[in-house]
Amino acid sequence: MTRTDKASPAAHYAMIIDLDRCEGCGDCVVACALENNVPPPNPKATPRTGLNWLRVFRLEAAGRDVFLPMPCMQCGEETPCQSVCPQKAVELDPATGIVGQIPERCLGCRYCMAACPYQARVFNWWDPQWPAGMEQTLNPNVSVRQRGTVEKCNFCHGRWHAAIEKAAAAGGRGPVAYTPACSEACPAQAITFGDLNNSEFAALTNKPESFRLLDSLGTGPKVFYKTASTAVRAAVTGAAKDTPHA
Amino acid sequence: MHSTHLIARGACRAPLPRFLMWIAPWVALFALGAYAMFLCLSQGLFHTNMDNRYAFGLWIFLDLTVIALGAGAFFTGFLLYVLHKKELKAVINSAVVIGLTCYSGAMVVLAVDVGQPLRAWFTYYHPNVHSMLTEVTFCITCYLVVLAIEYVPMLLKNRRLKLVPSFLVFEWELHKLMVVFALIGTLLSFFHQGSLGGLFGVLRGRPFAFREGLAIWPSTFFLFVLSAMAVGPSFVALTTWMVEKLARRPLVKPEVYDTLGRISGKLLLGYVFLKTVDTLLWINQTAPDRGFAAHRFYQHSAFGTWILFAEIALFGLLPAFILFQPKLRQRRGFLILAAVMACAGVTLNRFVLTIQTMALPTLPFDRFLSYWPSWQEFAAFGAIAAYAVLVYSFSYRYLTLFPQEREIALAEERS
Amino acid sequence: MFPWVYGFEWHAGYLIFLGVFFTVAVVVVSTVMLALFRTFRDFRQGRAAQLQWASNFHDLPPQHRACRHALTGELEGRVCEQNFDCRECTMHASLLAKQSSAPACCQESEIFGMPVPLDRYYHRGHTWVQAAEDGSLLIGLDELARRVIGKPDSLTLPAPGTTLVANSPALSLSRNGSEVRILSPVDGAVTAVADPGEDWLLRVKPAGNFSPRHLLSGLEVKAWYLRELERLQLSMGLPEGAPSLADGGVLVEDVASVCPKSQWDTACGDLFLNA
Amino acid sequence: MIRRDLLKFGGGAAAGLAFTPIPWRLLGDTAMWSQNWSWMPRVPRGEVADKDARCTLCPAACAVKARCAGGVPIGLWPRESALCPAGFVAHHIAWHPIRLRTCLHRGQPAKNEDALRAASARLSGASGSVAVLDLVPGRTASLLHRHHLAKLGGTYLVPPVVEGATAAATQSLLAQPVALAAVLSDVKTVLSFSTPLLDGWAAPGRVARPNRQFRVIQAEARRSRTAGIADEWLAIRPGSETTLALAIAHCLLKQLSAPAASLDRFAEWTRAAEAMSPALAAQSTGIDPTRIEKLAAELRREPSLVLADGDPVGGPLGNELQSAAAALNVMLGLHGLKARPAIPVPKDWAGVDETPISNAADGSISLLIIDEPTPGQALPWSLIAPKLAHDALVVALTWNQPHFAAQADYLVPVPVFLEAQQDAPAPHDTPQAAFSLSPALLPAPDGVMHASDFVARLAGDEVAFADRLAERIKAIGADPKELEAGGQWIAPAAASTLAARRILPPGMTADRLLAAAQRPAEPLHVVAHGWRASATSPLLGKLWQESALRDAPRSASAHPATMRNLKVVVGRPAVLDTPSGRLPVNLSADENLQEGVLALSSGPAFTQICQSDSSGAWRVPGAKVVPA
Amino acid sequence: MLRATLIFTAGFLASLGAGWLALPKTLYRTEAQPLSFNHQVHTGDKGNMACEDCHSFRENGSFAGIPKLESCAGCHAEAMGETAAEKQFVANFVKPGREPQWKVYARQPDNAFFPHSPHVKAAKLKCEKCHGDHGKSTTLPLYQVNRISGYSLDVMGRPAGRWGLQRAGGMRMDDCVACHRQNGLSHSCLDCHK
Repeated sequence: MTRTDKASPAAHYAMIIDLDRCEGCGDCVVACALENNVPPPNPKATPRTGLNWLRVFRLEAAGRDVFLPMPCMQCGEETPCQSVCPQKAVELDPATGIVGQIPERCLGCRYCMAACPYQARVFNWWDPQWPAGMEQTLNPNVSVRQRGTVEKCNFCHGRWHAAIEKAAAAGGRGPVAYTPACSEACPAQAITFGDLNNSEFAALTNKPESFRLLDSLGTGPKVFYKTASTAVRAAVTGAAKDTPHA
Repeated sequence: MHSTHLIARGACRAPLPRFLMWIAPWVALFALGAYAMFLCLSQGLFHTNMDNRYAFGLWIFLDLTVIALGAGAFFTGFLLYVLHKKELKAVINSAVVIGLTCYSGAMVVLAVDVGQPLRAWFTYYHPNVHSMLTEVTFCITCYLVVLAIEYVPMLLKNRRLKLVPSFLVFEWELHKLMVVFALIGTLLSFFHQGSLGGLFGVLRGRPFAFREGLAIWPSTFFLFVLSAMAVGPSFVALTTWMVEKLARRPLVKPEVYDTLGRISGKLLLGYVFLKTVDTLLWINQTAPDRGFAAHRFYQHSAFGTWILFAEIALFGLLPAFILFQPKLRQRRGFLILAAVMACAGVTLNRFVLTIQTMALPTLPFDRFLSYWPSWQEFAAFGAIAAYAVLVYSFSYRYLTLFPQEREIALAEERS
Repeated sequence: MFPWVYGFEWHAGYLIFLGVFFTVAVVVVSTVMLALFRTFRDFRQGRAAQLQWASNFHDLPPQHRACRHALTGELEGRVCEQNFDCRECTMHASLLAKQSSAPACCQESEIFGMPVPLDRYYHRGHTWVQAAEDGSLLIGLDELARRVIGKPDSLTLPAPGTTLVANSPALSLSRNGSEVRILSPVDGAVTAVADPGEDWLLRVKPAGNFSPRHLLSGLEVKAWYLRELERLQLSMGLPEGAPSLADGGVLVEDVASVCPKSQWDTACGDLFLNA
Repeated sequence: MIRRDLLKFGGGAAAGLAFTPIPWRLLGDTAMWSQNWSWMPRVPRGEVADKDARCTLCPAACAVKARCAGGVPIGLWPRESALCPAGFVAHHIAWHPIRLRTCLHRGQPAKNEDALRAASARLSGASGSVAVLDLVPGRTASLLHRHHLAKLGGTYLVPPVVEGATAAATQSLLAQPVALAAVLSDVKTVLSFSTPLLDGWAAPGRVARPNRQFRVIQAEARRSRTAGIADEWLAIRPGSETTLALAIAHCLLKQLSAPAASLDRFAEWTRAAEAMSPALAAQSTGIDPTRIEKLAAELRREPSLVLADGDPVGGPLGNELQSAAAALNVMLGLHGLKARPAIPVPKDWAGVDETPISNAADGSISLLIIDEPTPGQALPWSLIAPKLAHDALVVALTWNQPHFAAQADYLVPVPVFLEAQQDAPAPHDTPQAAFSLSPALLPAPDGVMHASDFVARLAGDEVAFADRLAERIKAIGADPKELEAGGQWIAPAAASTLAARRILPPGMTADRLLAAAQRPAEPLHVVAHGWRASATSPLLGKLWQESALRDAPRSASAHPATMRNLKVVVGRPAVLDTPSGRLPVNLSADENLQEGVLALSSGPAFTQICQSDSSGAWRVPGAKVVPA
Repeated sequence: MLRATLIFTAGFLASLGAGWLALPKTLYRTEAQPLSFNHQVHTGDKGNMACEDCHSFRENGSFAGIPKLESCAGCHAEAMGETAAEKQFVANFVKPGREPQWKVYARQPDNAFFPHSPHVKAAKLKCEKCHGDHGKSTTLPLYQVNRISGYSLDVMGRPAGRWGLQRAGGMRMDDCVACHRQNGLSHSCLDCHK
């Protein structure tokens, strides 16, 4: 939308995931589902039809298991999903750089799922159901999505809203700092979250051992991966031909 | 006033019981498909076997194919009304009915395929002009209206409706303006056939499908239009031949087949040439630039390089060659064989762009996944096929789809 | 879609896209409206009946649209393009000029045992017109029509005072379930209706001076009758071996009762030019 | 004519409709309806506030920040160290689909009083005695059970120790009778025999990579999650852990100095170790001798610890292995093991002491009360059944309905986490003993009764659990306000240095060790593993059902060669057929497994089919896999 | 021909009537509030209270919205005035301690995020800007819910054919967007949707 808010300049939130620290415990996956009111699995759900805004891939490199958490990359350039959504249910939010998915506008044509190179989008194949009474434990800052709509990681945008409200209460304005659920949950602090506008966080991203997935496609992803081991990097970026298993 | 008075004079149609026998299985298939659609709409799309990787499945593939084959309507109209190929007057009505059933069937399946059909009008109210799907939605619905308007004159010429004076006069006036609808139909079809191809050509995230192109239109845009125009006449010829076989009487003059075959052959040859150029460009330049060696797309056993050969050479070059030779084209058997192969070629092209694009992994650690549609998906599309056959059967019985039928019957009577 | 909707972008691409959509919509709607408007105009100008006939004529197969001069052999195989309305036909005018005078032929003629009086004019829809002394015209069914229809189950004649338009249905009759409409040969207003037993059906006061230019008379009638018998045989679709009229039989009195219903319906359709 | 008029009227109405708001409002409102379906839940609207609390599901007692909306907890977030996946969603237990809310008598609804009456009737009966099987020992409720059992003359049974088994085994070798805790922060290398050290052990926070200063060498038959991320994985043949332990002892004996020799039963230990040379061990373990020697040298060079704890579902690994591991720890100098001071108990709470269930006499229990307060506990019924008298009454004070539904006569609902103030079980892997409370944030459903109140009422003691808890807090000397605010009372560390008195527990002979070492592996060796917290919340299905991060329950894998000679096709449903039951499994092939091993991921279902063998390990003898 | 057009226009007018007159009445279901509350008495000269006295902010900046029973019971432990409504309030709600189930006009759908603090504290907007003169109303207006979409009239949709009847102020999306545009503030989807 038109970026007319002079008062608070735009933030460009980004994430750095350290592959040497992640051990696939799944804290981030559970915390993400808890924070964003993602419904518990339908009895018939499988890994291919499941609702996980954040998936953790398991690979093998140099004989050891490597785990790779894959949230949405919030692609900044030529956002593939935004350019294909026929009714503008997807929008690269100018204030935060987050690719928003508005479930009320989404009619479930799933074209964005076909367009996403990272397959970071999931679809509500079933009506979301919670055990009786458990709806009291839903997060008020996130709305529940209906069956037949697509949903994706939005860097816990509900927490950005809460941070904006708290900052405004204190009279402040401008980009706010907040931590998404996965970053707060990670026992190994493997996920760091920050704003590319502030320099020392940005400096972290252009270190030699940090890289981005599929950046040859030119979609400008904003999630950087970091590893000191060349074997892990080769397995992840596909240079070496390991047998991947999802 | 019993039913014979609905059938035009001089058109001998099967007696009612035999006609009911013919439509009974199709009605049954339609009922089964309607039930499957009801399940998907009322309970959810888990009834299909699609999943988060196969966001598009059988329905989108068959939609694309059916709309490509339904291109016969706009192209025959264009040839007849704009290029004045008078002999096509014999098949224009049949082509319009095919077009109408194909497009309306595809729209119904899209409504079921979409997760929230009640919000379908959002694409009109909040259009994203950069998306090819917006363009497809706009143009297909407009063209559906144009097809319906082209269907109305046939309807009003029914023996019973003809007796109402205002209908017949309105039909006469509308028929005079039919060239306007043919032109608009061609414009709309050019864009939505192209955009259906553009759907996949613009996907930066899917190197298998991504193509460079002209301005905002990827090369698949123009290839889809060309292939649709090439296969349209073949499909019209194919359907006319099938109806003749079912009705067990000649319905059109031989030169109609010849014209359809000739035009289809020329366009198919052009398409094959451009498709080959585009594929070579894609293998050597587009995919490698984006970091994906083209041979890796074909290393998975299910879709080897044979699929590329089949689509371009076997089902492209061969039918084009047959249709191009007048000697071969005269032989009805060869013409129909070439038509079938042309249709198969376009269907395979649509299959590759939808299903193979979904199957191939983009991330290095992701896997090639396969998918098999559920019975609900097959049944839903069975209903569309049944709907098309039913509408065509009723139109053939109660409306005059083939004006030359009486003339040929009388000529045969004389000899 | 509209400027007041949230998310309306004032960019070139957006405006072009919606511009094209709205123009296409307007063109489609206005074309349909134009067709509707022209229909109303036709009705107001009374050209509806004539257009109806033009549309029906357009659907007849070429074999049934032979030109009157093709019947008499002057123009071989010519198909009429003027909906049998020779008054506007230029070809007819030029041929008439060549034939200086129509040779008067004998009053009575008989074709295959069917009396065909030549003192009257014949319309291609098998009705005859005879000018009466007081300037009105008598209209009746010719012999072939009477024999094909036989005794109709119901006959509806226009009430006196209704205006007739040439080539548009004047009266309709129905026999064993299917309805046949007899076309009116002339323009004019019905003044009297014949009571049963008369050989004529309607007495019509012609609109303007009556010109028989589009009606058949004299030699053409004989050639026309031969072609009609052949056409009747074709559309009745008699099985190959049956004795056809060509080898000298006389048309049976009441064809309807003899010939199967569907063939009779097709035959009537062709004979009386009901598409 | 009427029909035509109606058509005209209808046509007019239809044309007019487009100029009214009806179609457009319908379009708009149906689209709005599609985002507001009545069967969709509404998000709560109360004030969102954080409340510091403690998770008391397991001994780690992690500090959590309970985020509440309108007073109802909507999420638990880490406060000091990290949480395990279940820690985030522990507040869902209250609404878990399998949650028991009313008392059941053989499936029919009943009242708690009926269970009490039946239990006290059985008490006054003559034969046999009462026993309380406490699945989570070390809580205040456990102390109260032992206190009341003293009055009732019953026994207090505890399940076999799984997590902390090595520490328990080493404890019996020490000079001073003190509780031991294995502390990983003091060691440089950890040799773990099939212990899920990096995967489920209490707090991942303590063993997550950045905090982990020690190397992990995992000796396991299966490429488990720990084996996958350990520094080194020794792929040993199944059941050959004891052989490897003895071989390492063999090498250590050669390089070791004298002091250990003075311990009693050392001769027995050396006899067993000498018999197992690395070359001999290599045949049965599949690890070449030079690696075993290098491993022994590594362990001796820097402070290291040997672990042989079991898997929460797979069960303990057997007494022989635990004794061997304890002996190795003694030889290596008891690094990483600390004495853990006990948490003070009110003076008048004297009670019976713990008896492991295997030591209970057969057929001796006429009234068994099972206390299952939290998810994550698994115990094979085959361990309990022989101890019961033929007409024994079984009352299960449990949080869920299915676990003991088949075996218990009465199921009595108990308050779950956050429904009543409860304390965490005694920690087993931290040096200092700590006491912490979980607050009561949720109203407990009526008909729910605290387990210790049930046993107290049986023993005629009317004091409610809450008062007893306050009593204990006073005895500990902690400030109740601070504990309610999520604080933690930590006992002062015991300064005593540890000295071992003997190297093998009484009754553990060299022949038993060597017999265990050479036990022939079964044709199909079932290695069960489970994930202790999988039953906490349906949301955890995200990890195993909706992603392949964890193995789904009842999924089994075997080496392709084993699959071939089992004549079973991958993907086709199959059944694990065992003498004591059948378990449907879905099979997959995994080259990392050894031949003849069936790795089974399962929840409590495994405990229905496994049996405890002579050495106390849970095995599935005579298992076969047959197509379903 | 005349008769045909007459019938046609009759149909035309029938549907116009249904659309513009019948629809607005039937589309909205009106629900009564648990009790009638008089703002005028509280904010006028009798009570001279400010909005913030009841509708207050919590210390963490979130907005408390409709006051709970105990803040009303603070003054109304006993009936202070003589109006029947207040007596009924004290008898039915204060004494038994039953929380009144208010039907909130301004209740935004779950997917809309409207924080009060940026608007009231940072932008210093008056309550009337969005809630209209609700503060001076003597009786609570009828709560109108759209039968199909389930959203309250104040939050979603403008009722056709009810000019003059709809309340002032604006809590609809168009009003929010218009206000943001006037003040040069961003109004992209994620600013307000959650």
